[in-house]
Amino acid sequence: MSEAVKEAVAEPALVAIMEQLPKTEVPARSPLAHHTEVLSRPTHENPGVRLWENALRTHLALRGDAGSADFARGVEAATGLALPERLQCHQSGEWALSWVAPDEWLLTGPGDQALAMEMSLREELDGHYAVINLSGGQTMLRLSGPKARLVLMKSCPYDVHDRHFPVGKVVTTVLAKSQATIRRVGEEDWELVVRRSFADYVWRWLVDASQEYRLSLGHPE
Amino acid sequence: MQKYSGFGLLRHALTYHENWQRVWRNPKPKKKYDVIIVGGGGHGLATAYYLAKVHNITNVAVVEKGYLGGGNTARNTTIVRSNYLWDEAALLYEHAMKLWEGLSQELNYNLMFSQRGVLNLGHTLQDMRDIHRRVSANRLNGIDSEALDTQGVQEIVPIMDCSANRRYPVLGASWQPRAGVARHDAVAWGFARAADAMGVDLIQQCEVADILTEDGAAIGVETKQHGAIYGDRIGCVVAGNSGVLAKMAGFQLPIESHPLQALVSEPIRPILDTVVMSNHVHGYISQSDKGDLVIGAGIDGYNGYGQRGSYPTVEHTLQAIVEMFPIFSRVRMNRQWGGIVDTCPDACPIISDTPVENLFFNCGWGTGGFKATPGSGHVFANTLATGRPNELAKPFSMFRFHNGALIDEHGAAGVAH
Amino acid sequence: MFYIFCPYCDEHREEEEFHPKGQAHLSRPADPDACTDEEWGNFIYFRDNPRGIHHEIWVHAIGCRKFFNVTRDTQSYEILESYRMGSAPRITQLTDKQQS
Amino acid sequence: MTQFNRLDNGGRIDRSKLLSFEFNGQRYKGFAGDTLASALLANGVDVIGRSFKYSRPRGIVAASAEEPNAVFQLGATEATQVPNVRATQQELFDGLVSQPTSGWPSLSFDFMGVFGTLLGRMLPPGFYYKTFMFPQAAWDTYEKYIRKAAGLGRSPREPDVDTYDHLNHHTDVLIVGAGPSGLSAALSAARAGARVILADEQAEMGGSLLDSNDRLDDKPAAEWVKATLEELARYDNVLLLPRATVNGYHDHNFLTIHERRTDHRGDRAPANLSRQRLHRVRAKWVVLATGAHERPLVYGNNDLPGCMLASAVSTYINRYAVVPGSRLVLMTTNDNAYRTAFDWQDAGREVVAIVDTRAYVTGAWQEEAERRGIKVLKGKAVIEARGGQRVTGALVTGLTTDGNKVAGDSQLLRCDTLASSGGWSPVVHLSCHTGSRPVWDDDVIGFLPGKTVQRQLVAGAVNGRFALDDCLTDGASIGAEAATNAGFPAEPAIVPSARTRPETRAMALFCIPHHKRNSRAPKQFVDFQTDVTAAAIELATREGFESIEHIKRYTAMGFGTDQGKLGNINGMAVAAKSLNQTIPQTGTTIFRPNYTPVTFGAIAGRHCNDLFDPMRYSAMHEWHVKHGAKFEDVGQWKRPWYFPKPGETMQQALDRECLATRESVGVLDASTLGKIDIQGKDAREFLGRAYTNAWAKLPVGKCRYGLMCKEDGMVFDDGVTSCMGENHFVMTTTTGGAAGVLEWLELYHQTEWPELEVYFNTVTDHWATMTIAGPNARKLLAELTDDIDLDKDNFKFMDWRQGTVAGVPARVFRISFTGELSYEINVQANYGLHVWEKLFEHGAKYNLTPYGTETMHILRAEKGFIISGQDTDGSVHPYDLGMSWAVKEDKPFSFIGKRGMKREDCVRENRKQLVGIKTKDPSIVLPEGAQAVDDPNHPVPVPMLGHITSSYYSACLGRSIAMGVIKGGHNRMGDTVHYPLTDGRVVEAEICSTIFLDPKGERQNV
Repeated sequence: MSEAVKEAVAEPALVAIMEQLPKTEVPARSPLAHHTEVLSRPTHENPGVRLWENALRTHLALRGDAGSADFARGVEAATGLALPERLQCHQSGEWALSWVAPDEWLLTGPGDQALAMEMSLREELDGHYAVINLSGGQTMLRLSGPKARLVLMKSCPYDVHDRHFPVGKVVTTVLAKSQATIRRVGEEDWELVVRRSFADYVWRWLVDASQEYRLSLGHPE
Repeated sequence: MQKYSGFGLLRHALTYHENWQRVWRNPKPKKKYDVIIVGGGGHGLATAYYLAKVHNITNVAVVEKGYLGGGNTARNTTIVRSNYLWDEAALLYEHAMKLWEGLSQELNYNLMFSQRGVLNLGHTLQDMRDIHRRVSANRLNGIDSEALDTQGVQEIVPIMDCSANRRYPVLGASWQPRAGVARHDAVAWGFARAADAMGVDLIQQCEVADILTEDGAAIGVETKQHGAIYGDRIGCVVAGNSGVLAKMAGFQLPIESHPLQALVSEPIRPILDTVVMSNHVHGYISQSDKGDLVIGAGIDGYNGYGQRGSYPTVEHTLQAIVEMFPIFSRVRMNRQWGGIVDTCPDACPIISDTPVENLFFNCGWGTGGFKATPGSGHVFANTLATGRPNELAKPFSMFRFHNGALIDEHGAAGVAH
Repeated sequence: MFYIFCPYCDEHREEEEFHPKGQAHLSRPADPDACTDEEWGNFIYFRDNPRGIHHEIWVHAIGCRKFFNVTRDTQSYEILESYRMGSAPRITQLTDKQQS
Repeated sequence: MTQFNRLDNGGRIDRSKLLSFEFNGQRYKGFAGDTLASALLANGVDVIGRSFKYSRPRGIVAASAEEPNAVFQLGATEATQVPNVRATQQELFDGLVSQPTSGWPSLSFDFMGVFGTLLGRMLPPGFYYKTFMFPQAAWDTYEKYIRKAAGLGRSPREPDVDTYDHLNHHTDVLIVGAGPSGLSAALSAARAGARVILADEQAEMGGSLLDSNDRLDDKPAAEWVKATLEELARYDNVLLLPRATVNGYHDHNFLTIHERRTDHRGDRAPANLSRQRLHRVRAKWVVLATGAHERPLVYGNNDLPGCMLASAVSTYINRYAVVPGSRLVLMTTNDNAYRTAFDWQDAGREVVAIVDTRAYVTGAWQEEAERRGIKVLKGKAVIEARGGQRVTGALVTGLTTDGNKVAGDSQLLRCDTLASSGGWSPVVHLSCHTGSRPVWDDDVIGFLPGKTVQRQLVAGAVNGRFALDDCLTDGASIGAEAATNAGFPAEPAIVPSARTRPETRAMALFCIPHHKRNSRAPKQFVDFQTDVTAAAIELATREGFESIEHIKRYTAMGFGTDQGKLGNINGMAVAAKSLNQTIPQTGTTIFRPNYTPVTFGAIAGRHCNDLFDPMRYSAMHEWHVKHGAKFEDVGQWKRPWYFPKPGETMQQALDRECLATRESVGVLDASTLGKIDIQGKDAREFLGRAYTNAWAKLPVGKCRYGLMCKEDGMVFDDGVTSCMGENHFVMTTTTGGAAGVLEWLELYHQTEWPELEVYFNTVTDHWATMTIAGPNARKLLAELTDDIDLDKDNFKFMDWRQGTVAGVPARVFRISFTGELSYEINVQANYGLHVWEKLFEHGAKYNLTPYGTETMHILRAEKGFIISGQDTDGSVHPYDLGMSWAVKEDKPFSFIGKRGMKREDCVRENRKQLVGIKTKDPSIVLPEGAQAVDDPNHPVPVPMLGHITSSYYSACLGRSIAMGVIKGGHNRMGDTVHYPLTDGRVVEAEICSTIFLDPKGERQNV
């Protein structure tokens, strides 16, 4: 832990900040472990759809005033990412910063970096802003393949056509009877951030919707 | 009034049905009436009927902007029940229930009132608490009502999936055997025919453009087709337009008008002989004598006068029906439509005097108006005849929304009417 | 099903993402304790409920979570504008074209 | 059986694929490309059903969606039964099994038929309103018999074996109908690069072009269709949807398309393929190219098998190579129908005569008839059909020129097929769905789409442009207009020319007069499926049902599964005539979704069975399942209700869980409670406005319970909120209330107090929360943490601390919902299961017992803690609950609910107030919901005092306990009240304090 972190965690400040990861070897369990653990190898040679969980990532909600130059500067200083415009996502390396609302962004990155990132944000920002650690409350699904878009069309009322949902766009919308923050990371590659308690339902829904497209479960390699 | 009977039918058959009389006249409006009823729906016509029958006030006009019974009377899912939670509502609806029983004979018009029973399902522990609460209140109010467990429900509706592996298993239900359905159009026509026979003027295609007042008191209505019509007392019974009429008279109501959708399947052979309602999975269903499955659900959340709602409401309703009755999955939906329901914050109606003297409103029945038709007309006729609400009507004053004496029936009302 | 323009996402979205929240431009009395029962009742219960132009609040519940205003014809269901909280509607009556 | 009506060549069927199918128990043969209807006609099957009221024999009338009679039961197995399938729309597949939906015991002999003819005259419209009334009780009995006659097909008795799904689309241009107009519209729009969806209800696209022998640029029209479809298929911006009916047009250009993906392939869908799909389409612009339906003419016995629509006859000949008879009489009011006689003759069968209702008509069509040697009888009409099970003759009589009366004497023409055409009705259904009223057009002799606020264009026949050339050019330009409007500048596609014969003006005639008045003439059917006759409509008007809506409802006209596609206009014409007014004066015709019926399953989609509604799980859910938990549905959450051991009853399990907790230590999975992270310098101020109690001085490190009310002063949620930092709080809400509370906080923040600097975010799912409660809770926790000082004076009740539990960073809240020494451990959810399991590793020696929601309810009830939503119902304020301690009246800001709870009715005496209830007999547990009365012997209605909100058997106290509301209860301590139960027992009970255990609260302060 950096000195700053030690302090912050030590004396009660304006906000409570905490290292939420165990120092010792404690097994973490993702919300979809019960599905992903039992996965067989990819079930098809050239699947139309691949689905896997990108588990145990850092998820930080970032709140602040998009109009404030200081805020934008601070965020960029801390994350190396410019504050994205509405419905856009900026990515560099492991970190991605997605627009969620006029005063809210979702910052995702390596699972072990949550506190460090929160601290550097808090070091860079002041005034009215907030950082909320959601790493345990959300998980990330990846949906890819030539038929992935059709699976999304079965699941979401939002227009996912190339002309309307180009790579780099991010949208929070209805997914079946739950919701997801959906980001197009590549032509045939989508990222879905869903709430933990709904993850099992969303997973079962997507698996069902993919049946007719030769679904392959698990990370492609 | 020409008497209807099987023999009459036979007699007319011999003359090729060429001599049937008109069911009601088509009168030109007089200049002045003792009472003007705005709105020729079931409630308005019932009000006119009871004014004439109970209070001997026959110098009455019913002005209807369209055709008789063309509003929610023609658009509801015809369910009749009285198992409401709060005393005030329960007594009002039970009053209506008692009038329903025998009404066909009284009106000499077969309303096809069929007391085939209504089930209100419970799917959660809290549902069951509410059901027991309502059932025990009903019984103490003299309303037939039973609480059933899963087994009991399954016995009444063998084709429903009551197994524990559903998403929201059926834990039980409240059951009112005397509840049921009636033929909605017949109710309007039956009251209209009887009221007309007693001298009430039913004036169709006559739209009210303004409420005429003289120093704070209503004296008549200005109509688009027939100009001014004067009346000593004016009763507005215009579900779906109450807010508009109130605005004419210069006041607001605690009412929002929402779309309420319903749908029917194609006619199929009889398979469901009771009414099943579920607030929790959000749908209700019965089967008409024609064989249609008559299905409805909750209102749309926005204000709307379009007699249309949003499609997802229909989807959710049919998801609920298929969840309760997986065997209906291959049955097909024939038609959907929408009504306009005037909803009050406490899901109870307004039967009330207003800030304008001699002007009375009967509105805000939300999704529950049809079942109350005779009761509503009966108490409103009394209000119009005496100028003040009777014991049954008193609690439903619009001014309860000022002093806070609401009658919160959302629990019992919810989706299911 | 409505297609609603969210003035914060700057896009049309399906009605399924929104919740209607009733009549817009009602503000909570500055001093509730000074209100009569009638005034308070009017504030919490009594509404315009017009047939025609209606200014109403919607929230982009499954989306940006922002509340905003919509001007809608409650007869034709045509949405005439969406505008942010705190701003005033541009449309307050139907044009002849919209009369239906 | 041979297909003796099948031509040796021609048609679009594949004679190399012979299919066998079953109808009414008999086996028949047909070809790939047939519909069930064309195959039956090919086999010469005349009678396919019985009419529902008069039980008359009925045959196939039409060739597509408007067919009223050929409505069958399909399905080879119980689970695959489908009621009311229109044979004209069902593609034939090998092994298809179908049954008539009416007619018993057999179609040819039907004793209902006999009954029908005898009593038919007893059944005028509305007859049931006029009888079956006496005696009062008897309706139930009558009704049973009436219901027996109800319905067409039957529902399956087994759950569906197939699945259905949805597909959401957004498109620039949706074109409805792939006939000449739709196809040319698609070309224009597609070439401009717009996203185009072209949907058509038939298996093959091409519409009327496939039904005729028209030529385009002197080539068979089918060739242009083929070329056009091939071009469209090449564009990736075009989606072609055959077998897909656009059945609903909703607001803001949202349309639903019902695609039958596998109904043509067999009885049930192949694995992994949904049987049907509902496309949910949001279109920038919609082009309706829905065409028109031919109107039959209304005449005596016009429902006899062999009476058909002229265009249908042509369709069967040209498309299916089926000639449904040998001797044709054609009655028409227009030139267009002449083609049917020509097609018939070209098929090598005899045309007896063309009966043209127009007295003076000469033109290309009449010349062609003459050239072909076909007799044309002008100014005449068929006033009645003759025959028993099938047409054997047509009675032809002269007409006055206005067509209102018969003139001259009659002749009987022998024939077995009687085709009629009264002109064409534009298919305006979809344009009506959004509330737009169609408008009558005297030139078109039909209704056209009316004014609409939708972004809708119409092309071709639906727009009253019936000539093929017009349809093609109209389609091309409308398609271009739609694409341009949608932002894709487009030129109208060049379309081929179809030099069709010019047509002379048609005659506006609907119901053919008879020598007798309609009431005495042979039945003249207007709506076949509902058995509505011209006489019935006249009777309705005679009885005063003058609005078309009244007439429809009184006679049931238009209420069949065909929604009156054939009959509505004729019916209005009959009504108009008998009311002495024009059709537009009589009213307009309104249609509602669906255009044709849609399977429930398709509308439900995949939202059924396991996917009906989300099941929300906590991080410890697997453990609960493994340990035999019974679950309770709370909102969408699956919460452990109780953990029975093998052989235990529920009560035994609850007693064990309660005692273990009170005597040693128990643990509850509290993860589902809503948690809202609140940050910002005004967070504290906001809490003060949202909660009824005080928050100004709550120090960092402390927790406080709070009540929330709506503006009406009624409690709607509650929970503990903790001060994490000067500008940072975490609020907890009820499990069910979480989403509502967050939206409610945002509502006030965004609409009322935007100046307050505060942010709200849900962290419900982020934290796994486990509550350990009981005298040994501290000992247990001490074994799992080394960095939290658990000393009772350093870590007090209502404090929270940060530290490590079982190696995992945690926030520990010393709060209690059980009245025991209690710690609520919060860790990041990914570690929840680990910590939970560690608790049990160390807890074994303390008999650590997992408990569920039911034990939680009992333990809190012993302490008199309320559960919002169970002990409250939106009609009680904090004072009713006896919780004045949770209301701070003198806060500077008038908090939400303060004014509301001061209203006249909220401060009156005798409100229902929450109290404790002790039954005199401690072994009796009152049912929740039971109503209290003072005098159980009072006659009904019995005045009630209030109901039991919570009631349990308390193992710790060895007796039952309950809470409930009682009118003026707070001043009635010690009084006796009575609870009459539904089983007849009356239970005596005493009003007492809600706190049954440890009133001083010592147990939680150890």
